[in-house]
Amino acid sequence: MAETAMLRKRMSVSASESPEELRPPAWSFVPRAFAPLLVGTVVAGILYFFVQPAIGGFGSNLLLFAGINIILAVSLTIVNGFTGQFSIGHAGFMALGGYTAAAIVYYGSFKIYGDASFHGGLVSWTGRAGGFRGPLLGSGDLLFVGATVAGGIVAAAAGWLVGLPSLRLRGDYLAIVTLGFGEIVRVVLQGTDEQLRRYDLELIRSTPMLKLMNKLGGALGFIGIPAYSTVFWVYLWVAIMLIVAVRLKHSSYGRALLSIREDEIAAQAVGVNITRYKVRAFVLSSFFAGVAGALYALQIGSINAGELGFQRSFEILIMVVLGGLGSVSGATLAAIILTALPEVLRFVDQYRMIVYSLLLIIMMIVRPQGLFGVREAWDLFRRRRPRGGA
Amino acid sequence: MSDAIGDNLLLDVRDVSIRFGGLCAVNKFSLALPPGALYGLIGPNGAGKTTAFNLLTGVYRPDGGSVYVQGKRVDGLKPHQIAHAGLARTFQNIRLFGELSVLDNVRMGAQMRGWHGLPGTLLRTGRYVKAERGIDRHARQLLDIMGIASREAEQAKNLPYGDQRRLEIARALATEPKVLLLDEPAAGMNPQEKHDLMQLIRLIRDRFRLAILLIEHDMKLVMSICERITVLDHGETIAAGNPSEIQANPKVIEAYLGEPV
Amino acid sequence: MTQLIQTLTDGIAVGSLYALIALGYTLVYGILQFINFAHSDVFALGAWLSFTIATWFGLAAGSGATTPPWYIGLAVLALAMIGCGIVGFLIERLAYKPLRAAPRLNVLITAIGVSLLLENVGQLEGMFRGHHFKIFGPYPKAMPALIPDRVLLHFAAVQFRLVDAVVLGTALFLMVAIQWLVFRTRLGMAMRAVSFNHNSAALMGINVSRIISATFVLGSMLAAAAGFLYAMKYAQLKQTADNVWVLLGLKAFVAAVVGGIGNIRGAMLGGIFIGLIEFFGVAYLSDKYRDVYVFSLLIIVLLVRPSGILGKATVEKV
Amino acid sequence: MPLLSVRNLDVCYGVISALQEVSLEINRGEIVTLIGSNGAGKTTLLRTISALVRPRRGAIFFNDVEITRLAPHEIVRRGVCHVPEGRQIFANLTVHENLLLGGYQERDANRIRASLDRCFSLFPVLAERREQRAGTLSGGEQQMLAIGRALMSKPQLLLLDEPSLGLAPLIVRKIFQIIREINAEGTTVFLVEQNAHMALTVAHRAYVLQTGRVIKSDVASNLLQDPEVKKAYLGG
Amino acid sequence: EKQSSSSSTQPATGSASGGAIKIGHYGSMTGSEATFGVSTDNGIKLAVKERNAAGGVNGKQIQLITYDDQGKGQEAVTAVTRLIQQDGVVAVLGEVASSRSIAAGPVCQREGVPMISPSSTNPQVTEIGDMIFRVCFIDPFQGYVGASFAKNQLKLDKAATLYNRSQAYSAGLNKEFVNAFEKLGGQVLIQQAYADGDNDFSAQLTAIREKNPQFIYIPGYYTEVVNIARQARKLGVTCPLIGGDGWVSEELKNAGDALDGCYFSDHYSQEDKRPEVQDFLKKYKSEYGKTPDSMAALGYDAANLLFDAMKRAKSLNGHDLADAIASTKDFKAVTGNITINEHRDANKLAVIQKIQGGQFSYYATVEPPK
Ligand SMILES: Nc1ncnc2c1ncn2[C@@H]1O[C@H](COP(=O)(O)OP(=O)(O)OP(=O)(O)O)[C@@H](O)[C@H]1O
Ligand SMILES: Nc1ncnc2c1ncn2[C@@H]1O[C@H](COP(=O)(O)OP(=O)(O)OP(=O)(O)O)[C@@H](O)[C@H]1O
Ligand SMILES: [Mg+2]
Ligand SMILES: [Mg+2]
Repeated sequence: MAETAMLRKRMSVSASESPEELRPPAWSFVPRAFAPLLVGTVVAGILYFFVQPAIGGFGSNLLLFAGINIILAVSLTIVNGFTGQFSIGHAGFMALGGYTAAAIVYYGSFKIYGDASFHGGLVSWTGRAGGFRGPLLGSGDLLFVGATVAGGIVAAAAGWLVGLPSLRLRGDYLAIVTLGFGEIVRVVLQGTDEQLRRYDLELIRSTPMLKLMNKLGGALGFIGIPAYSTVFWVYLWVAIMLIVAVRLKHSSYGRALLSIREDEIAAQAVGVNITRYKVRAFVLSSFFAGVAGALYALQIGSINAGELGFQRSFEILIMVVLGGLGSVSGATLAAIILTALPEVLRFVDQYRMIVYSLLLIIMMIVRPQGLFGVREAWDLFRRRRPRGGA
Repeated sequence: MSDAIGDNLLLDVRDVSIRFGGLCAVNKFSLALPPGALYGLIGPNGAGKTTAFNLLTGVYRPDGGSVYVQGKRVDGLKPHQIAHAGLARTFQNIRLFGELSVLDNVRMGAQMRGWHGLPGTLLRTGRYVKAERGIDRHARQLLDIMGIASREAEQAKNLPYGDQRRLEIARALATEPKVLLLDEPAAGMNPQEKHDLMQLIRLIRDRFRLAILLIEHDMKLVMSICERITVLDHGETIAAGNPSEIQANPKVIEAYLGEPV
Repeated sequence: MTQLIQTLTDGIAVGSLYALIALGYTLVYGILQFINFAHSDVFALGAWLSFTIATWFGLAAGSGATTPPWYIGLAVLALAMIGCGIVGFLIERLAYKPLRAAPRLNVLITAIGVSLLLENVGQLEGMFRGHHFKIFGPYPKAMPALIPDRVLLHFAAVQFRLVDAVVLGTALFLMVAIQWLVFRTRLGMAMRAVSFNHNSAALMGINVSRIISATFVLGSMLAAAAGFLYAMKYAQLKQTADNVWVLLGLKAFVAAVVGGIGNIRGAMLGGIFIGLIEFFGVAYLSDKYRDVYVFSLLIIVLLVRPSGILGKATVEKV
Repeated sequence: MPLLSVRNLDVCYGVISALQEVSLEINRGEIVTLIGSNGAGKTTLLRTISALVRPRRGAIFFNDVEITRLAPHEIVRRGVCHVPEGRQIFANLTVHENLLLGGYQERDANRIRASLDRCFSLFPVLAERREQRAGTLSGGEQQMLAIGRALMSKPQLLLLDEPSLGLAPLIVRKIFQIIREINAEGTTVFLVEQNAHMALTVAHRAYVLQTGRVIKSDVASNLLQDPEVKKAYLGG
Repeated sequence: EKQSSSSSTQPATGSASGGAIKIGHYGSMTGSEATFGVSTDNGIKLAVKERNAAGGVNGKQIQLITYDDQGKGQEAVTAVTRLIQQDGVVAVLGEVASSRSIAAGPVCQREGVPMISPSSTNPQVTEIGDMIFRVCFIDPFQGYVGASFAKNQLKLDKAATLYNRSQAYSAGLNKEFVNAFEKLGGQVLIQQAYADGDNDFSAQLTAIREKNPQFIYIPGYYTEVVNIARQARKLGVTCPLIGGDGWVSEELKNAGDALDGCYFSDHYSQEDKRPEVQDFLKKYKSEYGKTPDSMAALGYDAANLLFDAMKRAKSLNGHDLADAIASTKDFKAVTGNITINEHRDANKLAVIQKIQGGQFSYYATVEPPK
């Protein structure tokens, strides 16, 4: 039979290849692993040293918020876009990270320097008053970076907790649980004790750090935090976030997440431990949300849980959907657009929010798949995408 | 039969049962697949064939009985663990990753054997690159074999039905299983296509040295390709034997075939 | 003892308001599998429309004002329901219908957009081309009393009031009515068919668009009824973008989910349940964590029964 | 005068063209079958006729009235009934309710009862399972329900999309027998089938669709003998 | 007619502004706290209109630019940065809520542009730096006023409080009241809290009723007080309710007779015969058709105090202007005679208003603590 012969031929094409030829040379590891990060650092440096002075305070203010929103939107993309788990409590993670970092930096500064003013270095310098003095990579920077990571870790731990129910709950039910979680975080943070102030220096010094963690300012919010986040730090984190998200998406790991989104039963049938992946997606995503919260708190110098309720979560969700569910570049672009839009709309005055909401509805109707659909900006320029190792 | 018992069995099912409420969907189902077997599972609609597959692959947890894959007991394990043990399947109602590309669907299967963790993924270690290249190559080979390599960039949901079925098989094969369960792989194909597919299935079995268990309603096909056939009705195994025995079995004729084919 | 009974009556009274709002959520969700986040805003609109209409009738709030005859109240209610029904119809036609084939998340975002729109349009007040205009404005207003403020039952210091009885009664009545509508009428059958699959329903000769519109109009009218009763119970209406509406909507939604979203009796049960949890929590645990009780209850219920108390677990056949 | 006439139909999904220049006619009282391999566009054609898909070009006439632009429910009202691929019965409703939905546009209770009775006499199993939720029926029963439901509206034209898919041999024969009965009672049937042999046996006429184009049309018995058709669709 | 009371948000385009002096206002003009932002803006707009009609400041017209911050800290920061950097305002007015003043205040401090908050009462607001001022009471003072009035004048010893724990104003005032009342020898039997968006207070009121206090201190806004009062009365709580300046509003009439015999502390009395007060009331009423709430009055005062300082300042440069504001003494404002103290807070007297039949009227004056 002719077809059978052809089939046999097709079967035999696969000459066995030695696995060793697939392995790249060892020296290539370092550039492959870190080149994008280096590029990111350089870009962040350029933004900080050259672009920021050029665009002035207002522009760089927007630049900062855009960066923070990018981190939030892309991190939510990991859960909502890649894994298909419907989460609308992202602001809760942000709040946790923000308060944690704020408390560490604020109370830490008192413990270390005896006051809560700025002790930064070159890349934390916002040029706020006077000239820059102090060490090049000031000690305050280290505290700040540590606090940011700690904020991420606390949020990630919460993400783990929230990820657990996602094993049992589907779709809208999970959504409402994450929403409930976010609201609980908000209410609890709003119910914390009053912040200790500089008059209480001795008390701060003598109280262990963990005990200070319930003195987070209550209704007023946590205030008077030295503002370390600068364009440099924010965009360094943006770079890390983007690298993580893109590498994740174009890897087996990310495909496993995508397969959960597509069909959980089929995913299991090809060996994906959906439990583990869902929880990890939540943990990873909330880590970065926590980092974003930390950057936010340490940029404005205060953070208020009252503003980080589900409405804030919705804003982030809107960025994700507008960008195209699962599209990293789309979420990034949407974050930038939605940060700038309210400012662009200032000219319509009291109708601003009305125009904003109308635009939102219209955008959803004319482009339901989002800016880029599930694809990435760069896919639009390429016909075929030779991805992976090929 | 007794000659099939031993360590060399790829799949050994003993007396698995499940009830849904009052309904006993599968009762004391037993089956043994030696290497290279190509067996059939038939029965009227609602007999419990798909449910039997679900029991073997861990979608449902059996109420009783045991399942061994390559000598390893798998009943009670999670579906993904059973997949790792070497059992792969296709679904009666096609379950592809619809939004993903055809190639990605197969890669999803292939990644099971070339694993590496999150740090490796994020840092692109040598092991990761190697694994990823291996997955990619493996996936493309399978697409080639199944004859859908030309559609690798399309979204799976946009493939015609028949190609979707082929893609499901490719994805299952990519997990490098020892046992492959096919649930009505030829449904919705015309006789010619069915014929081609069956050739393909036979060749796959030879090439990958698999044991295959097949659910199918097309008797011509089942009888011509399967070496042994088990017949279910109302969850009970009413007959098992080679095609000619089955075709002659009055119980089977009454419950399923209607009249000799 | 007094406190116990007081807490119980208050919890039930507020819970039945939640239930009333939850009915609308559940109806729309049950038929369209879609969380209508704008529901709480239609509810707010219902309350404000009731106020506006009552003002047209020349009614005013405040000391000395007497309750008008009962049919005035009924007329206000009817007009508010009609108004909200029209708004619901327009929202569905203009904002949701174009998204029929789009992913559910898109519709959710659109709903958020609609919600923002209603909130911000409602609070508008200002100058336009030299003319002063106002939708509802940013200031709170007092709703004239249309239901006599009468105490029905006394128990020590605990009073059970007519308004609360009306809210509870309406919620129960509407629950039964909707249950009947959905399960006993042709329209209801069409609704259930649409809830399964739009195309299959269309192949039965069902005008899917009309059924969906009808569902929305009905949901909006339920919201209007709830808004009216809210206005009766709490007299002072805050501006449309105030957190009050959002929070009430959210809790009602939580109630619908706890009861099993899509399940009509579940909405009732969930509403009362949430109301009781809230009140007993505040009374016997701490006043600080009112919302925490509600959301914790939600999480616990869903962990134990992933589709709510009365919800049916949808098992996917593989 | 043909009951249904499809003229020069072009249908696309996005950029993918599914049907090109498809024309065909179905006369009153006929069983016409459409055969073709996977992805040929058979389902697409049926979906276009019942307006679930909009054609890019071309026109569809039913009883000499153009129905190309109507909404699906309006087409059903005119007497075209579609049993879709994959049955699509209302899983959470009972068998009885499914059937009632089939007769949704009929308001006269007596006529509904008459249709129900006819349906139950055609498919006695359904009468037994009257109050069972349709989702728990077996595959064959679901298929019978889908056909029964379509008959409730007393269609002039019944569109059947692969009614034998996934059914046991016994049931397949039964379904084809019922198709004949329905047709004998006066319903025109347009049957899409993969089981070409069976389909050509019951049908009067047939069309062959290949990658979106009609490549052959003839009396069914002729096609059954046609060497090309034999080779491509009947398994040699 | 010209851009006299311009609330325009157009960025400076040179031609439109001519030689006008630009001042900025940021507040929650939309969103859930719009009520307060709009009131404040109304007050400021009125002040600007009057000032411009009277020839402006030093011969120059005033142009007001109002930006909405939707009640969000992040937006507040952006709005203030924009006001200063893009629009080049010489001074900023805002915000009502302390948390947002605290978020955006550092921007003003850093850029050296004075900011006057009309109604942020938290002491920490002006601690941001020497550019930040306010014209309202601070919490400790008003808390003391409420406490001393209840204890010394009404001779009440047993208090309960009911406050909004998600609002800094309410929570802050509550804390200060409790401090002061206990210091004066009173006893606070129970403190109950609610949150933004709560509309049913019967659970808290039931708990309070159990304790049987002689009065309830309710440091909230009028938007909530009306409902609280009505519900309290329905529950049979008959004791007087006492509150702060957040109560001031004609919407109190919405409470019907539920608030009869209740008191609240205020900055001024509407019966005060001072021309500042009577003129303001009249103009406000004719402009907006209603009596001003305290947010409107404080916005009006903040703007006028700023104009006054502008006149006195060496230049409109930020530090000169800040010096001028800091040296304000006995400025005749609607809400009392304001002297800016060394903490950049306003020293002024408080009055107590009594409510009867939905109207409130002057009842007493309270001196600051010794
Ligand atoms: N999750 C479930 N819950 C309840 N009943 C179920 C479930 N899954 C299957 N069943 C029932 O078990 C019986 C066997 O179903 P199964 O799908 O295994 O049949 P099958 O032999 O594959 O039939 P077909 O040839 O039609 O696919 C049926 O009566 C079915 O309704
Ligand atoms: N929703 C869709 N989006 C994109 N392409 C589609 C869609 N549905 C069908 N197609 C494509 O249109 C073509 C015709 O499909 P159709 O389902 O009509 O084929 P068919 O003849 O019914 O095949 P089968 O025998 O498998 O049912 C196929 O190439 C298919 O991939
Ligand atoms: Mg099956
Ligand atoms: Mg088809």
